[in-house]
Amino acid sequence: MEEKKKLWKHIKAWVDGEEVILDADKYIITRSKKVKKDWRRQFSVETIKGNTKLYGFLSVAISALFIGIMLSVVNDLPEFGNPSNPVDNEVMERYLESGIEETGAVNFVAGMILDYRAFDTFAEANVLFLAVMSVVLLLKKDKQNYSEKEERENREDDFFDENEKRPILKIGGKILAPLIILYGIYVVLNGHLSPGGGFSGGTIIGAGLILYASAYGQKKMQTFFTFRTFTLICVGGLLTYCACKSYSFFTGANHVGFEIPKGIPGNILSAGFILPLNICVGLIVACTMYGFYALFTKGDI
Amino acid sequence: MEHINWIHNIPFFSIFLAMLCGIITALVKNGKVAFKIHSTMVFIVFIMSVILLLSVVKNNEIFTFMMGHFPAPWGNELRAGPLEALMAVTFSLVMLLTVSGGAEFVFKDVVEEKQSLYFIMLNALFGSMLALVYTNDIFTAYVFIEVNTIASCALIMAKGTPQSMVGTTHYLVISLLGSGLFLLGLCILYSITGHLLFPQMKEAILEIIKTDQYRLPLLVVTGFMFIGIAIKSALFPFHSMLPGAYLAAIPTSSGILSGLVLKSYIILGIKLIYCVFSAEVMHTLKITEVLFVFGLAGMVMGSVYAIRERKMKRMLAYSSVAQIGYIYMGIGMGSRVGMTAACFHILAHAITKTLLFLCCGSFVENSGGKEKIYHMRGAALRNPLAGIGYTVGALSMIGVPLLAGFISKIYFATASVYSSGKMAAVLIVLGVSMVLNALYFLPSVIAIWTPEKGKENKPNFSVSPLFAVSIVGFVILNFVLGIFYRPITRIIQMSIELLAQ
Amino acid sequence: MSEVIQIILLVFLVACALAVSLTKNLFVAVIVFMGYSSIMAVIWLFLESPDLAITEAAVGAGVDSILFFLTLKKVHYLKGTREG
Amino acid sequence: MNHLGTNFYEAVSVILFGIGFMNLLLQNNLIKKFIGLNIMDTAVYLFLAAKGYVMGRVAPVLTDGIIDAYYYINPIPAGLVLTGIVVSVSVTAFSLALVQRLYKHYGTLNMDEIMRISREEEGE
Repeated sequence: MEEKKKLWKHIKAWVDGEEVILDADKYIITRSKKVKKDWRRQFSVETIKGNTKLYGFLSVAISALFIGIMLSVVNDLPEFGNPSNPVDNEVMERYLESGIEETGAVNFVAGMILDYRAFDTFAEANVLFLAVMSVVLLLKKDKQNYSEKEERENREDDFFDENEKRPILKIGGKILAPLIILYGIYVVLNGHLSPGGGFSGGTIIGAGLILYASAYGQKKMQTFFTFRTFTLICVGGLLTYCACKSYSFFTGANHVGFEIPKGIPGNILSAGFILPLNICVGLIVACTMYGFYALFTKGDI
Repeated sequence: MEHINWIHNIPFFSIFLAMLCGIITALVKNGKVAFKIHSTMVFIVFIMSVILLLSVVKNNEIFTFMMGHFPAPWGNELRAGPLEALMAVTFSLVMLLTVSGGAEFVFKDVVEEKQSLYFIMLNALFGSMLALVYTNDIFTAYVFIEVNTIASCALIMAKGTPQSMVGTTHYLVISLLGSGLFLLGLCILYSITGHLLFPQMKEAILEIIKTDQYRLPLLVVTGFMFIGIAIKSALFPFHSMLPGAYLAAIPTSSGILSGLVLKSYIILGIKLIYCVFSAEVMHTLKITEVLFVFGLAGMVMGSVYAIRERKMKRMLAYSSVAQIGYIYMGIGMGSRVGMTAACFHILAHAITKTLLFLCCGSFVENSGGKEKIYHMRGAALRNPLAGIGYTVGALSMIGVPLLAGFISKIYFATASVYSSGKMAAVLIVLGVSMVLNALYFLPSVIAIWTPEKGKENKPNFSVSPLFAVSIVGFVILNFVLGIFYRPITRIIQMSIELLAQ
Repeated sequence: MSEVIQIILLVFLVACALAVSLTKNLFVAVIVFMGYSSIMAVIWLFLESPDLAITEAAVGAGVDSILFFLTLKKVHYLKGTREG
Repeated sequence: MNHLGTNFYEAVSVILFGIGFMNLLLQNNLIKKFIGLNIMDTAVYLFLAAKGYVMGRVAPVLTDGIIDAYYYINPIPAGLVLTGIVVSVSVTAFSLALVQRLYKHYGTLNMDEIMRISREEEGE
């Protein structure tokens, strides 16, 4: 009877939302003991993770099962390199046969991603932009993200940058960085004529900038590349991209406006919007890559 | 000069407007200005979506919009019908109300110089959700899923506390696993069909079913894609990312993530079911049955976890798991009636859960930053408006008549009659889950209305006007959905009919 | 002949992936991952996709590894900087 | 149908995917977790690129002025993979930034350890 009364009191307190008031300590202790025996608890991720051996065995088993299933799927898939596979259909034929006159790009891949399926590529440029903005949100110094130790380390690094000789890196950087950047620009500008394009070229330019910054210190970079320029270039590039694509989507879907002249395929000034789009993407990517580097080392651009 | 059909341009305009605002906001330093840009954008999208909805309902049509100069199998396409337009209206309305109500949390919790970055993420998130709703191309869907993932992770960690970083890491790893599986499924699907756009894929898949050639790959592909979507939308066994993330994030972010982001993946799943795999194929491959079972499990287990939980935000997160279970149960019934119920529940849950999260944020604020429910005693007395909002939301989740949650439960029960062999299971689990819902929502409602002994509980009516507007808006919406639900369900039925053609 | 080379490269790829999983040393893991990306770039040349080869060489072997190394430096893992 | 012998590229790519998946599940170290994620992504890209290849055809860049669909390989997978690589590098950068931020507060890279400390701080 006593037990029953107690239980009733507990339920009443629980419904009233005042369980802590009612002999709280005892209640919490018994409760925590109970929870451990509870069968529900045994299936939660934490307890499985606590048992390292079981967890390891399970993950290996799942992966092995996965590989097994996938191998049997691969067994059933169309043959590798066979010209009569389902992927060799009218879509690919049109890209390859009418691609030159419809997009003006000699590089069919560039023509495909920047003209036929440009919406995907626009989203992709946005992914990159969002990633760099989230890294800014995470790593840029502010009052929440600030530690004395890190400041001291950064000052030490600056000191080394200025005073250490490091001749191999410095001379190498001086000679190589312009060459790398030049090659990157070449890849960007020839995106519609040869393999490569905005993204690969931009990455190469970014790598050149990173080499220069690591050889001569970020202070020197900041003379011509600040956070303001970074934002302006990124936003400007994306806005140009957005404007070009909006124009072509709008006119294409509504059958209005005039088409951009395609030029003679093979010339550098050809292929309609593909060249400016490649340049925009290249600028964005180069800034983004250098931005990642700068934020990762100093927490600022 | 041909005649331009401006209404058909609305999906394209909405997506690009959102993305454009996201880009422009990077130039703005001040968070308040960014907030104004964001609200204006969402409002314009809302107006446009309403026009689109009225037009497609009047004409009873689904149209495709060509993105660029090249028609279907070569270029990208958008596609809009009543379902898409209805979801766009809901998303923009909920987004508008949530962000205007939750702006004060953003201005309080996010570091001042980074507030504008938060709004970049919101704009991009909104754009990507619209794109997921409107897309007619599977690769576009994948890319926008990634946009969505990065933006939602950024929203979670915007608070900058260590806990939010841990929550974000957990969320990021699990979401990336989900999108990896989706991508793998996409690749195999491309290799056996040779297309990337929904209608062409559907034809190829029907051909495959007829010739029986790539049957095993097709089964595995469907499995992977739906596991990917289930991970992304936190169906029961994959829900472990939600509680930590929602607890650590700003209430605004939690509300948007739970109310809208999870739903956008489900809408993508529904579109995949009807436009790519087609309902019959899903039925022959028994995928709907699996979804049904996991939905039922999620309904019960989510509630059980929620009862055990002592922190309010975590409790709401587990309750989301249960509600996602409801939606998957509706999808898994495999009938059009079940799908209608699921779609209605998406709307009901979107407006209710965001309301609950906003009120919960306000309670946490006026009980001195304490998260546990018994620290929030009397919180509703200190802020009566939020208290009323929370009560209405909780009652709607339990399924009290006149509120939105009740209608969706009625629809689920009705739908169970039409699906043979599932009726008993649905009705029993529905009843159990309603009781469980009441078991965890009622104590929290009672707790917030009980005055704390020995403490003054002075009501504070000086809430910010935007917060008041948004709470009142949500409450009214809840009643509207609960009383005048007929036109909405008719639109949903119509759109399901159109999709299934 | 080219098929033999491709198979050898693929075996290297799997070996690199296993090595990344098995090594205890993070520095070694990142270096091996760099090698993995370079091998991938060569394989893409064999698959007649020069666009991908350029991009993978620039991204996987270049920028990705730089980002990994910078993170290792920041978490005080690299020898010769600030250990521990 | 028995194509496992000819489909060796795809076979290797699914094995790589499995290894990456295992890394993601088993590794406690965050950096190795994210390397595993990268391996997973590249494995899918290898799969896709292999599906686009056709024996005896050349890269999809106009050569010798030949306009003929049976002379070049399929350009679609290449385009998709290009997009995918961009996505994966963005995700990598984001996750590594997250790792730095976590290390700054918790002083460790071990995910379990981080979860434990954060749960203690939360006061459960």
